Amino acid sequence: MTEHYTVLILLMPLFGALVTTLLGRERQNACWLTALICMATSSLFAIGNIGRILASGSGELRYRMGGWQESRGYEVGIELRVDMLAALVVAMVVLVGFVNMIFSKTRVAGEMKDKVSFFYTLKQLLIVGLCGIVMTNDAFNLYVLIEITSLTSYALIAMGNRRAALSSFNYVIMGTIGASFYLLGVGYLYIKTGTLNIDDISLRMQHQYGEPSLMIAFALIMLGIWIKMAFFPLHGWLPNAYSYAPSMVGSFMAPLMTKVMVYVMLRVMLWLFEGEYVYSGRLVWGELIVWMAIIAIVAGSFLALACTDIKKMLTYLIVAEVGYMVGGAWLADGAGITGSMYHILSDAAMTFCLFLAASIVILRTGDHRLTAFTGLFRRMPLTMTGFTIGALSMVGLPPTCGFFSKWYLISGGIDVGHWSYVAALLFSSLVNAVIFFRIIERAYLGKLEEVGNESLPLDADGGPPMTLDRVPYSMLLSLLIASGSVLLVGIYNETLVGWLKAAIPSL
Amino acid sequence: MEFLATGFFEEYIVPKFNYWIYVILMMIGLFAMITKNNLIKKLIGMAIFQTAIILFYVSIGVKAESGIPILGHEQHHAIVEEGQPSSEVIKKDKFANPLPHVLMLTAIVVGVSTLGLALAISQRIYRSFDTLEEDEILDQLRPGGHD
Amino acid sequence: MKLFGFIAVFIVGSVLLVMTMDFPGWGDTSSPASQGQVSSFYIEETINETKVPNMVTAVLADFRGYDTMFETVVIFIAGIGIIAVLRTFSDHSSPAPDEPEEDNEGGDLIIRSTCHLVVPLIQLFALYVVAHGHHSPGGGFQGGVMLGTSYILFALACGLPAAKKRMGERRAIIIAAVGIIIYAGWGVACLLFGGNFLDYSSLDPLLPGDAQMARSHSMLAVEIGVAFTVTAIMFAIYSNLATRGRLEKGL
Amino acid sequence: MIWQFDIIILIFMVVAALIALRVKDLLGATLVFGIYSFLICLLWAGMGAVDVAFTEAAVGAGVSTVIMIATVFSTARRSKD
Repeated sequence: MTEHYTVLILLMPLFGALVTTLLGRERQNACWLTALICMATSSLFAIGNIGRILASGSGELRYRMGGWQESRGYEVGIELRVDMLAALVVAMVVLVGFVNMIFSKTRVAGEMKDKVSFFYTLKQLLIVGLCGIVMTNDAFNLYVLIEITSLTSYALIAMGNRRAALSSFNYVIMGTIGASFYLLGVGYLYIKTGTLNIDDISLRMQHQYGEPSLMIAFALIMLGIWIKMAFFPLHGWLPNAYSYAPSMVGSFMAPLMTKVMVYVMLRVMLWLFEGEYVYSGRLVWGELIVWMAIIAIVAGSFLALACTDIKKMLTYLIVAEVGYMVGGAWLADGAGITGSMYHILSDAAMTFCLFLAASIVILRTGDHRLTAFTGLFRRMPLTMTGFTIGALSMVGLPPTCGFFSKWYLISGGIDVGHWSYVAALLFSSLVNAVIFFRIIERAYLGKLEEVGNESLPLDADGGPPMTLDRVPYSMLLSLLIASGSVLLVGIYNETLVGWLKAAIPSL
Repeated sequence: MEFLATGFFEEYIVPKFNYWIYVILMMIGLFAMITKNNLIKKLIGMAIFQTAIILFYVSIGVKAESGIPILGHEQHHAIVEEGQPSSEVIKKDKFANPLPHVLMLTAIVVGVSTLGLALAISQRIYRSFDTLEEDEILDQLRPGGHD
Repeated sequence: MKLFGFIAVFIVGSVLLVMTMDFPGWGDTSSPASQGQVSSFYIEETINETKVPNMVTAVLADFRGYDTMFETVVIFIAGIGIIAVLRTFSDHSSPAPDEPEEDNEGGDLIIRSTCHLVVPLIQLFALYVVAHGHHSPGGGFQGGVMLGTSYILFALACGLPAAKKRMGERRAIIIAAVGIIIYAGWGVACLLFGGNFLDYSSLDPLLPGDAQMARSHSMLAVEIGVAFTVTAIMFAIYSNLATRGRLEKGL
Repeated sequence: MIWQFDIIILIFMVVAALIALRVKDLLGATLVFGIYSFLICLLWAGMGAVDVAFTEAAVGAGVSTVIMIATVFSTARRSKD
């Protein structure tokens, strides 16, 4: 039975989604319970999978769909491949999904009204898509799953107000361009190698690395993935889409979508193409991309600094964090790549924590500007503690995970002597410190009377903002888990990095 | 006109013509997606963009002498009833490569799903803004506008 | 914007155009894609492994059945997403008494009679397409789209309320979910019989014929699942888009 | 496969795509887009991709066109570009 864990991780939310559909929109609590149970079992399978990888000698699990064995030296069916990195990212996805499910409980009915069951269905299918992306070993299957995640997120974002619908439309256009470029790149690889399995493609490509069409294929795939992960000049769709989305959706997609796409980028760079190919042409494009990452970090930080809207600010910070990871991956250095992988996990944890805290604050006060934080430490001490932990991690103070991931990235930069990248990371930490200490100071020292009862801004549909009388326990619990995970990922960083290092193919 | 007789077309144009057209169609679609102002026009561009990629994939699978990738009755009969080995009965150059076809069935489905969802979102936008022109929508969202 | 767009498109386009020179020619039998062992395996061994003459159906529903399951999920997401984005539920305000004039509204007599004549034939042909996908072009997806369009035709000719009596919203959603449950459930059944997910040959004890025939039969089963989902979702997409999500009188 | 036939369809396709994007009446644009889909479906049938052609005929030329027309009727018919 244990060998089927890999596929069961994915099947649980899939069936959960179907059952919630069948339950219908009247039985909201039953929908929530189904979703919660499915996510919980899925998380158990994901954790079990980590154990199985640790127990196995090869450090990876393979699962052949349809039982099709290798034939004539090629995989003829679709294969799943889970190594330590994939297992950790999958566990991250389903755990974030699970905790977010707890978070959604009380607010969904208010935000989604009649469409609660559709919301749960789409959300679980989004998790199916993300898990599938991480585990698949087939280049085309990856495309289908990317489209699953994209379609669900278009729909989920567009369920919000009218601005959300508009930003969702832009996301549709950008997302389709990205996915189509990816598909085109896979077509170029197929025309040159005649197979779609990632391992087989990589094996067959080795003796034709010099060919220009492979270079174009690589460039197209990278371009597609960068659009999807909102790498700096291509980030236009992200801030609006995530900040106007319903808060249940934004707090869930912001930690996961870009991180999973960074994982796909690492997968393409290190397993589909090999490090030897990607980094050999370093002088031509490797250097250039590290510089683009530096620009992304600096620009993301500045844009965040200029924001007065809390969610917008967080989304620009995501843009900067994507720059961290892309830069680390392109440094062509073991420490940089490890740092990039570890940063996927830690960034997911801290973004999740911050988004949950921000959503709670916005729901409680009905105000999405930074001034809403004034004097909040007295009114909402627990929420603000969670927010502070996330903020400290963003700034990079020990023992939070943000410190360690930044540490690995910086040591990667030092190893190859890329001082400007190091400087950009330090600069971004500084900006984060300014941003967050400004908020925390206001929350700790600010007096509520100073803002007084000036009128709250209307929400984008022109109606009065929704407020809660008190924060529900389910939200506090999920924030507690999220901020705990920020600390846990930080404290166990050596174990995690040790596992991740074993997964990296030698450069 | 004598170059026509010497197989100029067969030699230089035909082998690559499909690929040229796919690039041209793709760029038409991409240009429309980036620059068109009307949301529906953008979506038509998107559909053209996707079909261009499908055209590219299907062109990969073609072989000069190939027919459709379905076994004929005689071949089916020879293999299943008479038990002849399939590798002798089937001449693989006579069949188009089935794999790109399968992939493109999936891609077409994904394309229509995206189109349907995008149309729904544009109707939702029309409901709130009463227009489908991007510049007019942005005008309404400006701080000075009636937001 | 126009200029920027043109420059970007021009650069990408010219790079791609130049790169086509690197491709094997169109119809070249010696290209890696055509000569590759994967493609040869599909062409030569499909009939031995699955007893299905139509290679596309076999590859779609068996070798790459996992992809096809997600393709069905994509369709499902589109349907659910459109309802989630566009639908406005107003059942509290108007109780909507049963309208007696069921088939009377919507268009004139000739159109309605022709429609009543044609729709059954379309549906019959659609079922043939679903069932005969093993031997001829077609399969669950194409058949499902045709079934869905037969409902759309009916809605166009006789009005949406009449079509909704045949395929209500709730019913459409349930049918769509059931389709995927058939597909994924078939895969889980394979798990229970000791094979991998979607390994149809492990259902051998359950189905008539040998392991290869079990694959062939299972393909029909999953194609039927696909057809369920596609039929329902196609109609749901149309009915929502045509009425701006109100599901009242349509076009 | 007759290549003359092939090339003519391909050129028609480019023309149809351009017209679909130029026409200001969205209903007309949608219909021209339907023509484009039928042309590409014809092309694929010629290339031996019968299943793809069948799907494109049902989906691209059928359902896509219908849902686009449905949207055009529910929203605005004129476009500025």
